[in-house]
Amino acid sequence: MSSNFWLLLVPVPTLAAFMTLAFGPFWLGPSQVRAVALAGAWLTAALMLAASGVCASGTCHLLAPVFTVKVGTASVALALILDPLATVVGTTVAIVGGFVISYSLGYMARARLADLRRFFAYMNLFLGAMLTMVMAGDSINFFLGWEMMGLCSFFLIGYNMSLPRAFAAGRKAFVITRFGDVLLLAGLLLLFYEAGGVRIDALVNAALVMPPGRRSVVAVLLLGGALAKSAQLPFHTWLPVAMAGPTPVSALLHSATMVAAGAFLLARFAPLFAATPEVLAAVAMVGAFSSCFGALVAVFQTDVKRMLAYSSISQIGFMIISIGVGAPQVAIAHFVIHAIFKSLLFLSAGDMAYAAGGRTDIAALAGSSTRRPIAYFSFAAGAASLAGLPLITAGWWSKEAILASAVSAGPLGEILWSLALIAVALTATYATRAVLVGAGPSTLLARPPAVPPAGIATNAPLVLLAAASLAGGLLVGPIVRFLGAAEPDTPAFSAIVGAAAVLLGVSAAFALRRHPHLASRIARARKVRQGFRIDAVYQQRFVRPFRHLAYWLNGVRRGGRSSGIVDPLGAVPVLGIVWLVRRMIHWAAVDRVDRVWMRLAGMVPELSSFSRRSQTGRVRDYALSLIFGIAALLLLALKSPRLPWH
Amino acid sequence: MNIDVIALAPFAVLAAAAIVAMLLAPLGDCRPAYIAAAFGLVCAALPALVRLGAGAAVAGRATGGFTALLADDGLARFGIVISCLSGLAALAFLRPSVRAPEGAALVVIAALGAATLSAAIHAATLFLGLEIVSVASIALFVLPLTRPALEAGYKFLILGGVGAGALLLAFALSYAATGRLGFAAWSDGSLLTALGAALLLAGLAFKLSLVPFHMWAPDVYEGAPAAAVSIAGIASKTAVVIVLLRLTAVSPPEPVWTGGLALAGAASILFGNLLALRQTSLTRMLGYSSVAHSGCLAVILGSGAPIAREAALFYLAAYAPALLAALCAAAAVGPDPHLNELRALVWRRPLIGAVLALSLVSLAGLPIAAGFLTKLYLFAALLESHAWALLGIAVVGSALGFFYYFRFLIAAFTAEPGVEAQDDRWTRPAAFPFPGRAVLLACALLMLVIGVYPGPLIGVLRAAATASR
Amino acid sequence: MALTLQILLPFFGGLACIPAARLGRNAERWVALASLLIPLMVLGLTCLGGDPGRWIAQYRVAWAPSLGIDVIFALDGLSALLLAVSLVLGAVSVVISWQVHERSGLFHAALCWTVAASNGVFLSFDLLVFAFFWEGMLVPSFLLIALWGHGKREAAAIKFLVFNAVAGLGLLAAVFYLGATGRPVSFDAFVLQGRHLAPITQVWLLLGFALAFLVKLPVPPLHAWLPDAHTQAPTAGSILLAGLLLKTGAYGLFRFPAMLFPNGFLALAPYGLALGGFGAVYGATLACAQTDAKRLVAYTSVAHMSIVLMGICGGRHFAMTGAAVQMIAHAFSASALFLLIGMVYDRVGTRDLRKLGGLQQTAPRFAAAFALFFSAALAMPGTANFLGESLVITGMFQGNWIFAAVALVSLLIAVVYATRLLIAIIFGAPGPAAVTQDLSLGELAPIVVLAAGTILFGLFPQLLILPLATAVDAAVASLDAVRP
Amino acid sequence: MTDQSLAMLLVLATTLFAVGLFGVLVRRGVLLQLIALEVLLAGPALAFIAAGARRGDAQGQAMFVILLVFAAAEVAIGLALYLRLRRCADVSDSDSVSQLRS
Repeated sequence: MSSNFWLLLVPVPTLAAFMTLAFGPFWLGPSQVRAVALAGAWLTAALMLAASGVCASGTCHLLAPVFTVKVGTASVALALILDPLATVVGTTVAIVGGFVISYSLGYMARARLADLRRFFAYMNLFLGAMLTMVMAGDSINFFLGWEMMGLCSFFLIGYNMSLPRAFAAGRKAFVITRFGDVLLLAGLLLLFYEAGGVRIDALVNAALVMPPGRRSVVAVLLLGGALAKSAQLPFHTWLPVAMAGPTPVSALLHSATMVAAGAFLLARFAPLFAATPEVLAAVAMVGAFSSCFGALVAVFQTDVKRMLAYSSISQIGFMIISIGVGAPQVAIAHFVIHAIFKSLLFLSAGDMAYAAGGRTDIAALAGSSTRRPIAYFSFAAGAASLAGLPLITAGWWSKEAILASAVSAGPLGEILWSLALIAVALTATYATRAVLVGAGPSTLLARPPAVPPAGIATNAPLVLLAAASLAGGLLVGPIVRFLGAAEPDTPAFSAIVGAAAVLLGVSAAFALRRHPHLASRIARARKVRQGFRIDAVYQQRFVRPFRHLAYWLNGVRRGGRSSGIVDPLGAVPVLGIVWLVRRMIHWAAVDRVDRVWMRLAGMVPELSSFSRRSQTGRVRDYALSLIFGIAALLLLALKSPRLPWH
Repeated sequence: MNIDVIALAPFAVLAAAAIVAMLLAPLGDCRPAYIAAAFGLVCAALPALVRLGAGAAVAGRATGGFTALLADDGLARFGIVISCLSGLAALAFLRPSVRAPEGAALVVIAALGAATLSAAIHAATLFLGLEIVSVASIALFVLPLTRPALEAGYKFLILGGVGAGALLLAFALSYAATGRLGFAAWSDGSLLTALGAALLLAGLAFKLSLVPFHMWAPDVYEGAPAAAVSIAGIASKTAVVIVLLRLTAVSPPEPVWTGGLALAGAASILFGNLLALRQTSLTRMLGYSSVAHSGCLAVILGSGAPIAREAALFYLAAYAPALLAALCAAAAVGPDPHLNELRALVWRRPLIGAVLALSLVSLAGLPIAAGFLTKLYLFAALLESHAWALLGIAVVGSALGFFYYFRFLIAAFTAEPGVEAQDDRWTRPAAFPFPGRAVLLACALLMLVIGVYPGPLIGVLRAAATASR
Repeated sequence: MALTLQILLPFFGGLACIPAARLGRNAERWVALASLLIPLMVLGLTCLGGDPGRWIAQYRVAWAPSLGIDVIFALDGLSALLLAVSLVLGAVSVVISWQVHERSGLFHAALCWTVAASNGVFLSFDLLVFAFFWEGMLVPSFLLIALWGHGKREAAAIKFLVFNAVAGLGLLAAVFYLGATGRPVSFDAFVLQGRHLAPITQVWLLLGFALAFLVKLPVPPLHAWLPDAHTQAPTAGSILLAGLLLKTGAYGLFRFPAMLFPNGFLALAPYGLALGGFGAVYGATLACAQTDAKRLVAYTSVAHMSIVLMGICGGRHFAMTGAAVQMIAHAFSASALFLLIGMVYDRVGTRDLRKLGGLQQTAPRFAAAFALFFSAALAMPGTANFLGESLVITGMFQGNWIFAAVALVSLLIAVVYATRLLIAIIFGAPGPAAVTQDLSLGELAPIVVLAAGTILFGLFPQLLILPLATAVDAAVASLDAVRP
Repeated sequence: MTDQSLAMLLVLATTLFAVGLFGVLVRRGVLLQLIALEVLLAGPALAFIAAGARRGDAQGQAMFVILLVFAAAEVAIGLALYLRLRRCADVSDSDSVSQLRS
């Protein structure tokens, strides 16, 4: 493998933009801020495209070492690599990121300058981090990008400073994903310890020669990280609330980058998982359940963004399935397609909601076809691709590939396949439903405030993405082949059944439209809509107890009553010392001495009244103590006890 | 012969100075008396100092007793130097509190007594020295003729009489038993000697203010003028410790001697620190702390470790300037300064406050002051003799010590709102004469030098300790 | 000579501050700065021209030969880094307390003396001299807390002093027993290294040492003095406390037990690991419940230093390297946080998380700095803290996996308190006590210095790992020599 | 003089000492305490004389003389103190001379 240092430049522009916006000179105007952000994103995209061009042309395994350190026996060699996987994912990320950022130029038009800076700074950092992770040739860089994304997601979701719900959601996202990160870190460090290096290929090779038990431990740890990051069951709870962030953020986080990172991780370490079939089966099942769950809950959503969130859960679930059945290439193909149409959906939905006076509930979409035709029709295209209308949409091709890879995967495959089919049908239902609502007449009671027509910065990404999400189907085959796998030959019956499922779902959507009482019943099913209230369970089981523990340790009982002791463990020595000193003072205190004296003074009655306290100030009492001293010494002289220290 | 003359010189000079000062006292102006006294003290200190250094230079040359009564060895020279210097210091800040012109003469007499005591190798000289010190210091205590001073003197007189009686009875018993009055008399282990040893220890422990013979110390420290206390507390304590060293060298009957010392010392460490814990009067606190420090000395002596002699001497050398500085500062602030009067002393009167703070740090036993090394020596002796119980007590004692020393330290630094109003000292600090300031500076310098570069001093003391075995 | 300068110059510089304060025109501040920065330059030159072997530089002179005490200074990578950190932090705390005016002479004297004493600790290899500097640190820092602190400062100062001084007695006793019982009497660590002690003796002596070090570290349950001291101390005091004093404990634990008592070390290491793991979780958990920002950060230091303890007790390459790295990293991040919170306090007069808020809108630079150093506190990759903690955890894999899990748990809890404090301070609408005035460029300078330390060492770990290698190798080697 | 008589005399001396001690303890009057002190000191004096006589040694008598001198000095200063106490604080009761305490 040749070493190409220019590879290191790829994430640089975004990071540079971040530095400029976060710490740079403080007199940037709004237009400069926009320019810097845009330049950062698109420069990176251009570099990425160039890199992938090089990669696609020749042997695709470029490596750019950063530096090497020796720790004891191990050598930490940091490097960026560009292999087919990195090429495909990186290109997607860069382009989608570019689109999203150009879109948000329009979206953020009226933000304060400081907020603008913050927003674009974190967006750029986010892109840079994702690219670093994608191109990471070593676990350090990988984890660097991974964690940075988590941090940025915290700040971006909580972007709206006046909205406590928003930064509560950001915190939730950060904490839950951090839980996965910790597992991932454990796995990576364990591999590092085993391999004595950090290069990912070395890690994978080391994993292959590990004792199986330890190998599956590592696999489980990595899996935990992936699931938490890509919001699969049981870690999915952070994703729906994360919609409190601005639309472009959602478009970036939940289409191409953040949630997809988990899938990328699994694909990256595919050989390791391939070596642990039992974990792989677990992966597949988790994916299947997540996809069904997400699709089902999405049907019940009344808010378009939450609906899209749950659909992300289910779509990532599809990728996980195909990774679980040992076809990561197909998963990546679906990743690309999903990135395209999901970002499209978010962006167009955001535009429509903006036109509808900022309301994001599905009902408010009604009439968008007249208010915002471009947004509406690109939304429709995206939805079609999401639903996977046969032949004409990109979604169909990638989904078919996944179904095919599932069905040809032995006995477990059958189950996965059928679960996936259910998910497909449900997906078609909710996608179509949203589109149909949008087509209908406006139901807004008050006409929304007249908003400026969307500018080119908004529309161009929509149109381009829409085109891609329709025509992108042609990419699926090449991508899979480029990733070095034979295109799975789709069995006819699976294709037909898949198409049937889609059509079934679509017709179900139409049925819902025709029978409003069904729709209203759906609207009433709050339990399902809230994802079966799983996060409430988490709140009950984990968050509350921990908070109680912490506050109890800090001396606050339940209900805010204060228990005496703060920081009990720290108090132990203090209290001990205080108690000891008090005892000693008490023991030395005059009254105790007095009691002893009374007893001795019993021998000489008239002395008894003299001895009150040790320092009475009376000479005669002093003389008495003198005498006791002399007597003690004389006794010591007469009988000779052995003293402890001689 | 001429050796003897040089050796006797300090005593002669001191006696002469005392007489001269006494004669000059009746003059209306008391400056001449002070000058004569100071001159005498310096003249007495110099030869001893020189020969102490010389003794260090030719270490190991045992220069034993040059008469049947007095020894001329490192210990004696050390004792003479300390007592003369402390006398000098006492002179320096005696004046404001003691108006009477006899003060100078009394200080010199006390120094003479301490010097005699530290050179004594015979019952007669021991007794003489001891009593000269105590009688002179009683007189010094009562000189202000205030009620507290008189009370302090009275207590010291009565109790001192009892102590002296015990001492004498001890000598009488051992004399009856052995027919000898030299210190060697204690080496035989008969019952009479043992009882005598007990009484002797009692008498000396009284002067050293060990529990349970300590009762007089806090009252005297509080009631008597600081200068008088300083000479009684430093010179006589040094001399008594030296006597104990000599006696320990001839190994009096066990276990009453080392055992009694260790027991009394341990008790003193505990009680002294505990009783000092809540005091608000600086001088009284110093009284209790002196009880505690005597306890440390006694424990060192009682541990019977090889390093004990050197440790005891160093302890004295490092403890003297700290106590002296603290007392001097107390005298400068007022007759009996309490916690509130010390508030923000460092900012009101920087020199006094700073030196007081340094001396408190030293008494607490923290670097860079000399006290750190004394703590080290204490642990060294106890560790060498594997006296774990005593070590534990010492640790507890110094832990308690931090509390009250630093209580005063903080007070010296921090101002309490409202104190300015009621306390007129804030506005116009009472002038503190130059000699007193000189003493403060000298003590601070000594503490720092000993604390940072103790090598030479340790060399001298080790020579003194070993040469006079 | 260059080494003695590291101690003498700050000491006498501090002494000179007191009269300089009378000159006015901030003379004492410049004196203090000079007496801290000149040694830094000298240190740099020494390291550049140093001998590449085990020791960069050594210095030895008889101090009290009759006691067998020599002054022995030796400088290796670890000491050099810690010296640099302490000097830099000292300079930073001089700069940031430019507005301290009451008794500024003594204030700067105390600052310089604290630095001087801790430099002595980092350099000394004669155990008695080490103990001398160890105890010597207490008084100036005691003054810093007791005189310029807030609230119940006197109680906090006394608590700090008594805890550490009493623990110091343990060190003193152990040192003296170690040095004085052997023949010839010597306190030279290099000589004592060669002495063969019975394992049980080693355990007892090590306990004596560990008492002092663990209290200073501090690790629960010996940490009670830290939150109070930090909360009441002035900003500069907190910085020195977190940046220097805690590090002296870690340094001592890192340097001497493995060097002098390898058997005892191996015998006690499991308990140390357990203690550290417990402390890491305990401190982090308590940090989650604090309402006083400074207290919160103080508890996080408890957690992080406990992780350092785990690393040291790990006793192998990864763990010990991680511990050393974590020391340096924590020195930067923790003191930076104390600095920022101190600035907030100076502006609005409260540290109550329930009152603060909205920093992001009123003072974006402030918010950015907070975000940066909190990502450091929760060991984001790219910061030196991540390097340290991940190396420690790897070392735990080398030993017992349970402890790795524990360390990871504390890492997880870190995110809870970090987000809590971030949300409370920079998110939300401006609270009742809103910071209106953003960081001035002058205030930014020290922050930039600290940030540079955090980021630089985080991105280029070799800057830390290579210098530390010699010390780590020596420690590990002396442990491996006796490891069965 | 025989050993028995020396023993007797020593016992007598010790008794004197004890009596004096007891007097110091139980007598409230300052003056009487001083007198008791004299009695107390008489004990050792007798012991010295007796021991010196038994051994035919002059040291005992020398000690006796020194002791007398000391006793005289003690009494002198004690009486002066007593007068002063009477004058400034009108007390002859030792227990009431207890302002300095605890």
